[in-house]
Amino acid sequence: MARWALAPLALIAGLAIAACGSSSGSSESGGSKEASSGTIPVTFVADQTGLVSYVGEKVIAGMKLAVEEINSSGELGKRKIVLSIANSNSDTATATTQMAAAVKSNAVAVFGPALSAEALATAPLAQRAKVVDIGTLSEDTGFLPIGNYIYRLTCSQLRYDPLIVEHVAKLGLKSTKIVYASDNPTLSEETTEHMVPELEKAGVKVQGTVGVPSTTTEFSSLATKLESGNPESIGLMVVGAANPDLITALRHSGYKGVIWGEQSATAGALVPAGELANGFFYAVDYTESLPYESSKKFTELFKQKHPKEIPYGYDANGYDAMKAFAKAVSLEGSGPVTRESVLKGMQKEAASGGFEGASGKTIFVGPEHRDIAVPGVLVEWKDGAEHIVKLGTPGLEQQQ
Amino acid sequence: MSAAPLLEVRDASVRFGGVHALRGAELSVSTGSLCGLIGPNGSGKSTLVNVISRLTKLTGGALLMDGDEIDSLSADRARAAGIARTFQTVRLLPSMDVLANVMLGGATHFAQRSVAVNWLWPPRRANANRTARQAALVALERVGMAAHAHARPQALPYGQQRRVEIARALASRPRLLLLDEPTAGMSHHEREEVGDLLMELRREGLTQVLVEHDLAMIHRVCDHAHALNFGRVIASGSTQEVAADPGVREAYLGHGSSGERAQDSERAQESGPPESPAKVSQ
Amino acid sequence: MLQQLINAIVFGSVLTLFSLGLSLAWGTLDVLNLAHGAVFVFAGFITYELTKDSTMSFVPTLIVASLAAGAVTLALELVAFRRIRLHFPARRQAELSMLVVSVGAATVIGEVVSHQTSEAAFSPPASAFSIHRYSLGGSVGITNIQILIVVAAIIVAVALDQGIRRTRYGRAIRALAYDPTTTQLLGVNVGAVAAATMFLAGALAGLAGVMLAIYLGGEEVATGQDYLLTAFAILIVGGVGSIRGAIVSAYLIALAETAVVAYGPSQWRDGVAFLLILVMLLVRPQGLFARRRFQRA
Amino acid sequence: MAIASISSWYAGNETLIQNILIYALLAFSVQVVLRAGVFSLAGIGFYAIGSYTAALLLKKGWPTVPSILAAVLLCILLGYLLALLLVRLRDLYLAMATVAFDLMVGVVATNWTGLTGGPLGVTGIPLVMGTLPIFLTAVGAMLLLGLLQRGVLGRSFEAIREDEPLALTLAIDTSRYRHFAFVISCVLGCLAGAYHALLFGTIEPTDAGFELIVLALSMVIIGGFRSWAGALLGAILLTWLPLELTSVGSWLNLVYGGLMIVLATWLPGGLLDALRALLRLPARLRLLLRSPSSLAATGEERG
Repeated sequence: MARWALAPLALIAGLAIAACGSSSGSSESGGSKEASSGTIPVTFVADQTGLVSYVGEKVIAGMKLAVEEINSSGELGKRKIVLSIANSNSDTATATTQMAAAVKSNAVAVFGPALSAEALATAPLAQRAKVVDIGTLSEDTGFLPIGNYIYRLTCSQLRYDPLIVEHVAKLGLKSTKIVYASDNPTLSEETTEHMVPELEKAGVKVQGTVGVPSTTTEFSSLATKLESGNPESIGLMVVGAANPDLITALRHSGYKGVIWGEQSATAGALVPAGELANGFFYAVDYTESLPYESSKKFTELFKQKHPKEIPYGYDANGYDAMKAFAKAVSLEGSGPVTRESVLKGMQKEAASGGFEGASGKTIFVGPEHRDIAVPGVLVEWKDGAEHIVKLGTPGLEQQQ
Repeated sequence: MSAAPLLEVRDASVRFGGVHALRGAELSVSTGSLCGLIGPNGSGKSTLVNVISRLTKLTGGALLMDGDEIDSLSADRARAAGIARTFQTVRLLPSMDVLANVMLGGATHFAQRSVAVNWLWPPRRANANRTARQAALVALERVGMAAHAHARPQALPYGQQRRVEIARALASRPRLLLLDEPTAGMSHHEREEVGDLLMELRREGLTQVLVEHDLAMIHRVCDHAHALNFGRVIASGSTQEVAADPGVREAYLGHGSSGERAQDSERAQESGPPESPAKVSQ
Repeated sequence: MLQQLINAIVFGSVLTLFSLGLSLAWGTLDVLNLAHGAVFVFAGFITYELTKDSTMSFVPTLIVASLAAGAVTLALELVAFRRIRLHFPARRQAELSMLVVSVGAATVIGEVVSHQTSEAAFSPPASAFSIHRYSLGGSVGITNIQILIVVAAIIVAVALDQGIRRTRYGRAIRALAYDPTTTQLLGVNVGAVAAATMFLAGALAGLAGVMLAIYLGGEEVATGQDYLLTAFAILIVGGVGSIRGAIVSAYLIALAETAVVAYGPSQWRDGVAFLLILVMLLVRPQGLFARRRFQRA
Repeated sequence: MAIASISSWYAGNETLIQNILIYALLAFSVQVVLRAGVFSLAGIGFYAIGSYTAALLLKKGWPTVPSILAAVLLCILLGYLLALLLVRLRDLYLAMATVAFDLMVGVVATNWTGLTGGPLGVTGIPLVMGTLPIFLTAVGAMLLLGLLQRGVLGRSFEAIREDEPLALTLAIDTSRYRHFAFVISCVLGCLAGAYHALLFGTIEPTDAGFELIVLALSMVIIGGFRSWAGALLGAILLTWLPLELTSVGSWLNLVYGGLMIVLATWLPGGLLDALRALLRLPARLRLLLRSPSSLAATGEERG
């Protein structure tokens, strides 16, 4: 046998041995995993870099804030949460690798990444290892059915559609056109499946929907197209810089009507559009001036920690995910925390009516009460800040 | 000069864009002869070699081997049909040793067959490697380089690299060997040696076309010669006749030291067609 | 209809400004600079940094940001491309290496910018350049920044075209594109011409970046990549290295994309560029405007 | 004892290994063409085609093996046709055309909603893939690619890359060889995509976008494009590094970018070349000590 062929063959032999040996041992021993006394290890597989790093970094910040608060307040007795961040690089393969490493570690719970492809690919790993996975921002409908260990806390636009539709109708707008990111799974589905029928039901004529790839940056021709037929309002279901760019293009081409959008316009995304974005409204799960006690506390903590920054929904999302976890731990008493006890705690928490978080009173909804819902709030952008228009109610879409 | 010509070039012309590299060149090489090709830089010698080895297509005229039209042949087919060549510059692959370089020349039959079968059918691979190796060793022996079979080509002196090139051309036992200035840049002694080698090959019956600058060399080794200028054959016959031709003398004296420039443009042409489209086209 | 035509012309001017530098680098130096888009965004970022807290006026900002973009590209040339050109004799290997370097550079520049801007879209404040709209009758109109972009594109295109035809530097560039070895032998300082070319290419990307930062409303790192992919189509359609070809095809592609967005299935907009690249390479690989015949090896 | 510890290591790193193997297949698909001097990145487009074909067939109720085989056959056919169209293009032009092809596949996948599920992609694909088939495929690919770069055949590809006119005059039908490498590349890309889809149960049109092209190219360049071993090295490094580089956090891609600049400029053979040089160092030193002059004249035959 030639020397060069040895390398692959050695690989075969090595892995064969490993695989044979592991066929019995690979069944995850997750339930028995227990942290050394006093620490509660958890891992967040976060989009620290890559496509949605702007989301990941904020969620991490919020989560760290919660950990500091919980650990210093003695909420969990002498036990301290130890948070590890694993970078998913906004990519499915890295996310699964990181999630596999996380469920192998002694983490008693994991927090999942934001992109739906990542969330869908990582959740089965957590489910198989029997460790609670709290997804952050994962909106895909296929996510929760993956198993009983899968929870999520997300500012689903679906939940806020009624808030927007109601406000459009209340402003007396008779017609609208919607532009959506045609390659974004969530937004394209939401636009065609939910927004259009709901607007029509509320008596707002939808003059048309226009899909554009989210790679588009120059919108003058699209603006001209949207303006034709003079719709009284234009809805933007797009992500990132497309929000300020579209607003700028529409205003510069002389559009005078109302422009509304969705939550990806939060987190300062509208700042580049300057004054042109005034009057733009959308719904989010948190804004700086929420009146709830628990929200004020979060805002204050955030301001202390990051005096120069404004807290946004993504920060609140991370904070709330950690708060949900901490409440589950505290409900299970002061004993050692295991993966099983976290699940039981989560179930108790769901039954006991949720918790108070950065976004206000939060409840567990959905068929098995694993969908963590916040009240939400409709905000209007004016002079560089979000202003509350209307407060939502948690689980609004369940009532419809 | 009585044998039927192995190779015939009739009224060959080649144009690159607006440049005429060959205009109506005529050439005839009889079996077993060693034919010299002389001419100043840029006269079309290399183009003619490229045409015969099928790297360059004729824009007009005909190319015949054994009386058969071969202008439609691709370069790889031409090699398989027995036309081997060397280049003006050394073109040995630096990533392989000398033997491996020459083995590439000895596997022309293998190289023409289905890649997938060559890849996946072990007997054919083994057979090809064995025969190529044998052919390569024989060819290296032939040019006196057998001792350096495992050297890296770039570690060898220039003269020896040229010998390896000749070995690579010989490894497939060609019927016609085209040598494009094989002694350029060699010392006097090395040139003598290469000249001896070519004459020996000729005695063994190998037909050769030798492109050469040095009239003395042509005189020493060739049976007959053709002189080119401006893409035309301006004289042909015995080496003495060609050397004495007034046109040839004029061409040589007139262009003998015409400088680096023309030579380089020829070198650029010789490296085959450019691999990318025209660039700045203003 | 008229409005969409104006939109197409403005968009074509944006594309012209963006793709001329890319064409120059590929055409003369065989550098397919994938960092061009990142450099473009970098210039927008510099504009943002210069204007966000100060009252620096438009023209100095434009100059500083363009020079900074040129400097970044020049640095890339001096650190990597020059070395590769000198040390990798095989053209194929050199092209691949330069491509990979430019991918790496695009990542590095993009990461630095996104860190400095917290990964958010950024834009110079409205005070940096106040935008007005002029009505051309009915609902048709054009803004001053749009006019500026079109004028800038025309000036740059004509200057570059004439510069390459008539100046000493232009002759050196053409010679270099045709045959680097001979050019060197003719006494042209190839290193200097290459450095100047890369600097110019970068500065052109920078100029486009500044204008766009003001025009678009918000730039982010991904913006550069999107323009880059469209610019590839422009180079292929126009014929690589052909300045006039690049200009004409920039407007053609702008027209095609505008037509698709305005009257067709807009979600297929990206497909226009990719399809054009494929079709052109198959049908007329030398591009619409290249004079010399494309040789197949 | 040793076996037990290997096993537990394996159990904990199975996902990492799966990802490495899938990325290795993708990296091979780029390496096999680059080595032949064919600058094609079409493998990434076929990654998408392979993943969609296998996943959709499986969801239709086809068994696993026929689904994957059908995907491979489709890719051979499409790859062959694409090769017919594109193989006459060279270098950067070919790179450009294949990148355009890859992105076009993405655009079609996003917009042909009836077939591909549009931007939502395909979810709920039966999770039928285990590590073993992927592993065997990867090892098989390594063996076959090893054969492809050995002997006269392997050197013929090298000759085509280094000096195409020369290869022609050595009777090598270069267009046939290039064509062949192109199709092999398509099949490898297809397999990587199909396995990825069946392993993780989800595909989105954005999975095989510009980022994946850059990633695959990075793997091959960082590892070394002259051998499959380089591609494997690159795949291992770039899959495993994010686990180790938690300390650099959000600067991860900056590290990648810097690494690419440095390697492409100073080490064109990639890390594999550096590794080989390092392994040869003791032997060379010994040789140098014994007879300093002999060093220049000898050279080892390269694999």
